[in-house]
Amino acid sequence: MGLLRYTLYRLVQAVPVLIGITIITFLLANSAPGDPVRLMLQGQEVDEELIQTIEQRYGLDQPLHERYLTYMSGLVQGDFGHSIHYNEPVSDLMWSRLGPTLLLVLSAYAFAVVTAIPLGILAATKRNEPTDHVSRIVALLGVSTPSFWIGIMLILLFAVQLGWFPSTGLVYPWWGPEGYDWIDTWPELLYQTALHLLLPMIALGTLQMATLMRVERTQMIESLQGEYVKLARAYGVPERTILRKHAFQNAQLPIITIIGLNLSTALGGAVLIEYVFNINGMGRLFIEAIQTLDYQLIMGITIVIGTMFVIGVIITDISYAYIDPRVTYGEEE
Amino acid sequence: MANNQQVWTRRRILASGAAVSAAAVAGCIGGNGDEDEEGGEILDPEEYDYERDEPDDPDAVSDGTMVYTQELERDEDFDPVVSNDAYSFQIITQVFDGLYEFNYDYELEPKVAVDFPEVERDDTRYLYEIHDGIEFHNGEELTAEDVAHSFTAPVEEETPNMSEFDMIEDVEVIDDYQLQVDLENPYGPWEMFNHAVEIVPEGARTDDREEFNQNPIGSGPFEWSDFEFGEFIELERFDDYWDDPVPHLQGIRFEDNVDDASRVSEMLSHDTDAIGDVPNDDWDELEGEDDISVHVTESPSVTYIFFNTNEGAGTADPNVRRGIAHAFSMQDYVETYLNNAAIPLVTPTSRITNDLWDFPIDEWEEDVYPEYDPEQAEELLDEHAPDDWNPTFMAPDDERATLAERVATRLDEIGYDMEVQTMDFGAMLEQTIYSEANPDDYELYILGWTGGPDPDQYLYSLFHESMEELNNGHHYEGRDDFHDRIVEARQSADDDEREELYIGIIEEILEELPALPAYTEHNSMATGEQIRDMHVHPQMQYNPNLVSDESNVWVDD
Amino acid sequence: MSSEPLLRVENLKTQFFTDAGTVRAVDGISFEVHEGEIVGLVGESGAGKSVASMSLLRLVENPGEIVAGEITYKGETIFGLEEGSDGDLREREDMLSNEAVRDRIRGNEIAVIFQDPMESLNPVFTVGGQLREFIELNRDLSGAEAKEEAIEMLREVGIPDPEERYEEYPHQFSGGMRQRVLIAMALACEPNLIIADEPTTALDVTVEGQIIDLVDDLQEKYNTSFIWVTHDMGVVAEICDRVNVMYLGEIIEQAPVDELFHDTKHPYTQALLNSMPRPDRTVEELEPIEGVMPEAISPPSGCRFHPRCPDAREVCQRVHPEPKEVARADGHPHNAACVKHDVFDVGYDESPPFEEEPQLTAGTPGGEDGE
Amino acid sequence: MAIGESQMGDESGPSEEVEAKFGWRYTLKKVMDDATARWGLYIVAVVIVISAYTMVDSNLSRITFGMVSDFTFAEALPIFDHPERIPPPGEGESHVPPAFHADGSMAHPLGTDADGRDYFTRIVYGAQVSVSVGIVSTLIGFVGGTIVGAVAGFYGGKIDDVLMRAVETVYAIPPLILIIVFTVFVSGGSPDITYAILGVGITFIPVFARIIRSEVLSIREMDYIEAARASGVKNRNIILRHVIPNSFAPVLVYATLQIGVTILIVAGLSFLGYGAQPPTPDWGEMLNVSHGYMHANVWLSVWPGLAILVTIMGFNLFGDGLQDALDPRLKN
Repeated sequence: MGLLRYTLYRLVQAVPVLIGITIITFLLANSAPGDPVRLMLQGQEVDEELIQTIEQRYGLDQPLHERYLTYMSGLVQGDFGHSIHYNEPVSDLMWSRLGPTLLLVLSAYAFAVVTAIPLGILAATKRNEPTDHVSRIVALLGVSTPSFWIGIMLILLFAVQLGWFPSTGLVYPWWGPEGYDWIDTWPELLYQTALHLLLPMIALGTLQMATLMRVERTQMIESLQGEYVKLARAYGVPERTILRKHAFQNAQLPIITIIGLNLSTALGGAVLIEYVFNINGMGRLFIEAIQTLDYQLIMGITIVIGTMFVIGVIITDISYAYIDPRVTYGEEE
Repeated sequence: MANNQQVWTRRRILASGAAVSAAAVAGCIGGNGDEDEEGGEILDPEEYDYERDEPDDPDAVSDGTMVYTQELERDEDFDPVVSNDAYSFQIITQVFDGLYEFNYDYELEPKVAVDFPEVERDDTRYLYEIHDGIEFHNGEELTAEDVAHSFTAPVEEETPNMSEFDMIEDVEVIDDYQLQVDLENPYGPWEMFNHAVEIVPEGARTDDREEFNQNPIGSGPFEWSDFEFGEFIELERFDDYWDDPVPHLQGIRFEDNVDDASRVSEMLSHDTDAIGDVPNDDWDELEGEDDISVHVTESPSVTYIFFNTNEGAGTADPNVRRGIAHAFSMQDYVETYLNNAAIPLVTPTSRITNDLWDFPIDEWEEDVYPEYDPEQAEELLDEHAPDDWNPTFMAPDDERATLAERVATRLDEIGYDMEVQTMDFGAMLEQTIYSEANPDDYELYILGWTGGPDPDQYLYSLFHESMEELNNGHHYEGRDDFHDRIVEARQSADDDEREELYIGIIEEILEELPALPAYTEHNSMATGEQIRDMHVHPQMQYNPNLVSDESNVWVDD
Repeated sequence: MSSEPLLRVENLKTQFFTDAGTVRAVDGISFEVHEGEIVGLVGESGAGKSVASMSLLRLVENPGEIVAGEITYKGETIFGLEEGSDGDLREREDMLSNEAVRDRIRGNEIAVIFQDPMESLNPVFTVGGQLREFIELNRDLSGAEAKEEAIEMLREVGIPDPEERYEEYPHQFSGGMRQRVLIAMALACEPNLIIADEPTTALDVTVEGQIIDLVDDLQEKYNTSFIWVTHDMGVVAEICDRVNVMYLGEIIEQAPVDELFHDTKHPYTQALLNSMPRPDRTVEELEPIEGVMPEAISPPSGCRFHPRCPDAREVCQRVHPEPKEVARADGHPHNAACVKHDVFDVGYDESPPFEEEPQLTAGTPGGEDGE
Repeated sequence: MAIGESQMGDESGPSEEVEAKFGWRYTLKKVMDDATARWGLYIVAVVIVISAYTMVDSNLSRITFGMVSDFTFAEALPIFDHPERIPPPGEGESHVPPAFHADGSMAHPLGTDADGRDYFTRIVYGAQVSVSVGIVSTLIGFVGGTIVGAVAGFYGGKIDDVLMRAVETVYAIPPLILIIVFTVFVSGGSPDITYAILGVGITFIPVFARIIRSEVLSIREMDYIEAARASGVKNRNIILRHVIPNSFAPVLVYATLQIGVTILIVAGLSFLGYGAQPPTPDWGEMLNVSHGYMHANVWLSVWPGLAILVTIMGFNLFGDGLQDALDPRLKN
């Protein structure tokens, strides 16, 4: 029940931020010299009335604040406006691109968590032993290497040279085997999905993995020095139980927070990775939108991605609260 | 389409390195053309020829399918009346038949038409007869009505394609298999280009144009199977195809990958069976793979450096233009940058066009075309260029920008400070050809153009005053009757007369240099070894050219 | 007093091997704990009390290590070395394995109460859960029984409506309450010996009082032995039967509590006593101990206390005294490690007063020297 | 009762001692003591020296086509070509492989690019862009963040709420995306490194603001601030004289680490073509260009990547070391 109230509390808290996102995006999109439509239509010799019809359609003849209100009133009804370049509703365009990005980002996270936490714990327990040093070096390299460069190198090595993995694109499980005339069964489909996902997943996940690993290590070390661990030892609790239960849970708290906050790096990285691996996700849609200065589309994507981040953070906060009883009793900050 | 002009631009003005093309001789690398592929050496498609590669047992290969990766995204418009980007058209040409179709020599041959038209009324009336018993994929028969509709719809509906048919005065259906097309006045390019219309079923199309655009019905060798917007298109062999040969290929899937490197990765890792447009620098790599073959052909795509000839611009003086032209080496640029993808060009018309019209190219190359000669450049500029002159050179942010940088570097070496502004393609068009050509804005810009077999397709569009601020921004006034001669040439159907006029016009252009012809790009494609009898077609929209009298692609497992 | 002590520690040495050098945290201490008595282990922080008590459970964290001595509990060897044929030391056969110590000794034989009740409980588990876990672990009870026991124990240590509190989290408990929980934890495992490591230091005085009373009662009720580690002579006076005073890793005086208070034999103990208010004596002013305890990494030569000792003489700096029996009080020896006692006979009286850098001798309280 | 305790010396040092330890010499010494941190320091030093050198150099010769012919150290040193100058026809060969390669030559240790420019030179000059971008934009974020954070933290209440909401908002949009949108629109469709720097800087204000704020919140309560308040010192002065200086150390650490992040992001930005523009020798931009040759000449993609990797690693190592030195608590 405390948890429920906390959840609501966080949701309410998020509202101003979400509104803020729309404001920032809107202001940026309209900060361009000349109005966005003319900016985007540059390169096409279009007669005045066409421009004017478009301008009216997007209410560009009205003052800024009124335009914002118009935009918002559309937004609350799920209307993100209309892409001038694709001549499609922005929401439709984004909807079809949401899946791949989510698939990519989530799997990258899965990869990061699954590798980082054991390695971090290992490093913490084997502190200052070779294993520790190795894992620290890995982590260091991880946080220092541009994800897109990792991607390029992975493609060159594993796709082009060795030919083990496909170099581009994804296979979407939600299309089902019937979506691909070269795939017959579900297992095959999932196998293909995994195969296509692996390289981009690693490229995007490495940074996350490295960051988490560093934190996990320090947290475990701190946690293992905690009094409650001493106590558990003094009462004859086996080391394994101590690791898995007493030390572990506490160490995870900061990890959860970090996972939430790093979502922004991950979503940003998705843009690069989708570009390098030619994945039809939000990221590439964003690049295309930017290239064509399709401002309604750009606003839509930015807002959606911002929202994804906020939601992600809320989710992590809640699971934090779930693990750490202290939070729900108004001790956050 | 939200804005025609953009698509239109995309069709003709080269938005990227990818060329819409045609050629006199198509070829497959790995044929018995002599190959010396040392870097620097410029590849010449004419050195390659190919022979057919037919399966021993056609039935055995009748279930082959392939994936083809296009080099640019489609606009996903598949109604030939409306559609106007080469990459949607690559699907359209599989699904529809044309009244006439280009062969590998880029000459039109009858397809739906039984033969070439009878011409009457001083070259303004064309009589067409079409085959009977041609069926659309929906079972309806293809009649003269449909052909008429295909001719008139673009103008009636003011689609982006109207400019190709707006010289039509009237179309009259004589009976199911005959029709008559009247032009307002004689139109030179008509028989060479414009009457190669793709034929749509009037009934099915007019029922629901939106639906037809996303789920087209033609009479072509392949029919619509599956389509995911922005993702892929799957076509299947139309087994009741009326014409011979029927495709070996059972089905084909079109995807796209705009990123050169990643597209090549796909090919190298065989994630796809074929890719369009082999990037210049990956040529050797792909050709080196023994399970990949590379195909190339010339194209009617020409890239120029245009000069702002408006009064007040430093480049208003032809001597200055010539000086700049002498300052750098086009040859060197093509060698280091496009040795596999393009070939230097001395005329404003493409090589193919030149061959079809046998223009005196060698002469021009010898006498008029300015070659690399720093001394002369310095001389000319010192004499004619304004004092403390720093011209602006605008280029789109692709490989063409590096040409601009080279020009600037060379000029810099002889003491002229030129600023290169590279920008987004659209932004550049905005600031050059769609601008008033204010001398303060720019002196030079680079742009490519895709013409056709007829010189008019270059000279009228790029040099006639009516096309100022539409296709060109050089604002060249020309000697006495320059512009009249261009119109005169297009409105004549007498080839000798036209050729003479064009030679004059081209020579003036080469002497006055409102534009410096740079190079013509090739059409290329790479395929896995299992894909057989594939030959890249001169007409970009025909690629991959899956079935014709001259080739019939099959898969060899 | 029963002849065979519950716990015997002989010449225990625990050292920390740091890159700065070897820290002799515990340097050869010996003491005993008998059935049902509360033994105090007193000294300033850094004297090695806690390390000593952790050593008893073999819970010294590296770089620390027990390097010598013998710990016998109920005849079982918790720690013991012997000289191997090759001359270097190795663990004795009869020494309990790590598992044995973990499973048989820790918790169910010897339990611990730590100094900081705030930190000692795991914030992410319910108080009850933690209690139950330890009970289950150390007494073969089913989960349900363990829970009952836990609740019972909470009531025992005076936590109101334990059923509800059982489900609550540490942060919902006050410091005193948490300490009670820890005590409950210790008792619930029904050990014979409880090591209370400064259990009241973190609490404020009133609570401290309550806790001490609580322990007193429970100790009588369960007749559990205690090792009470503290720096606070006051607490010692209140509950300990016998006291061991530690200084810099060594026990410098051990005696029954009254004996110690009334007939103090070591200047350091004296100093400790002087530094605290005492109901039984009225002092004109409290006398803080001079100087700071040296680092155990480089202990002074001779008597380790001599640099701070008001009675220091030349000899103190040369001779290192082991604790010797200097008196007897009702069957218990009163040991002290100070050469001023005749049993040592190293010529203390002849030796000239010890001179050192001024800041150490300066302000030496008067009236001490010629005692 | 605790008297005894408090009077008996306690070796855990009181906070003044720690304060006293925040001296540059001390910090530096601590950093140098730590092997890894030392390496970090070396790398950072080298990179900074190089960029300083090339910056002076390129300003002498104004690396636009301005005055390539002018004297440049680069040209004085035989190993350096001009980083942007395209060799004239005949001279200079494109796609020369690195020296260790069979067809390589010591003349071009890392080979040449498509234009036949010496890649080593371009890599070296690339340091300048990356580092100055990293430092300048971090500085912007640092200063901006300090002001916002200090004000928010010190005054609290409404101001704090508003500022922090704003901060959270900016924080919610992934930097890369926010920066691209910023650069593209503010530059009116023709992005450029200066917009990128500005964008990155502004985007990172929130990040710094947060830390400063929390620091301020803790410091605000400290006695000497109370004292200052009581003795009627103006708030602004309190912030400037007491609060900011004291919250400096942790933020400094963060800034160092942040430089790495910034370089990473700007690399991505340029890779997509919204940061440095050709022919500027910027590592990200070079990766962008070389992406087109990734099959033809993989080395063009390898070197800039490695350069970025090493540089960022340097800043990270150094930052970690600094952290350990300044904030012993975190040292394990």
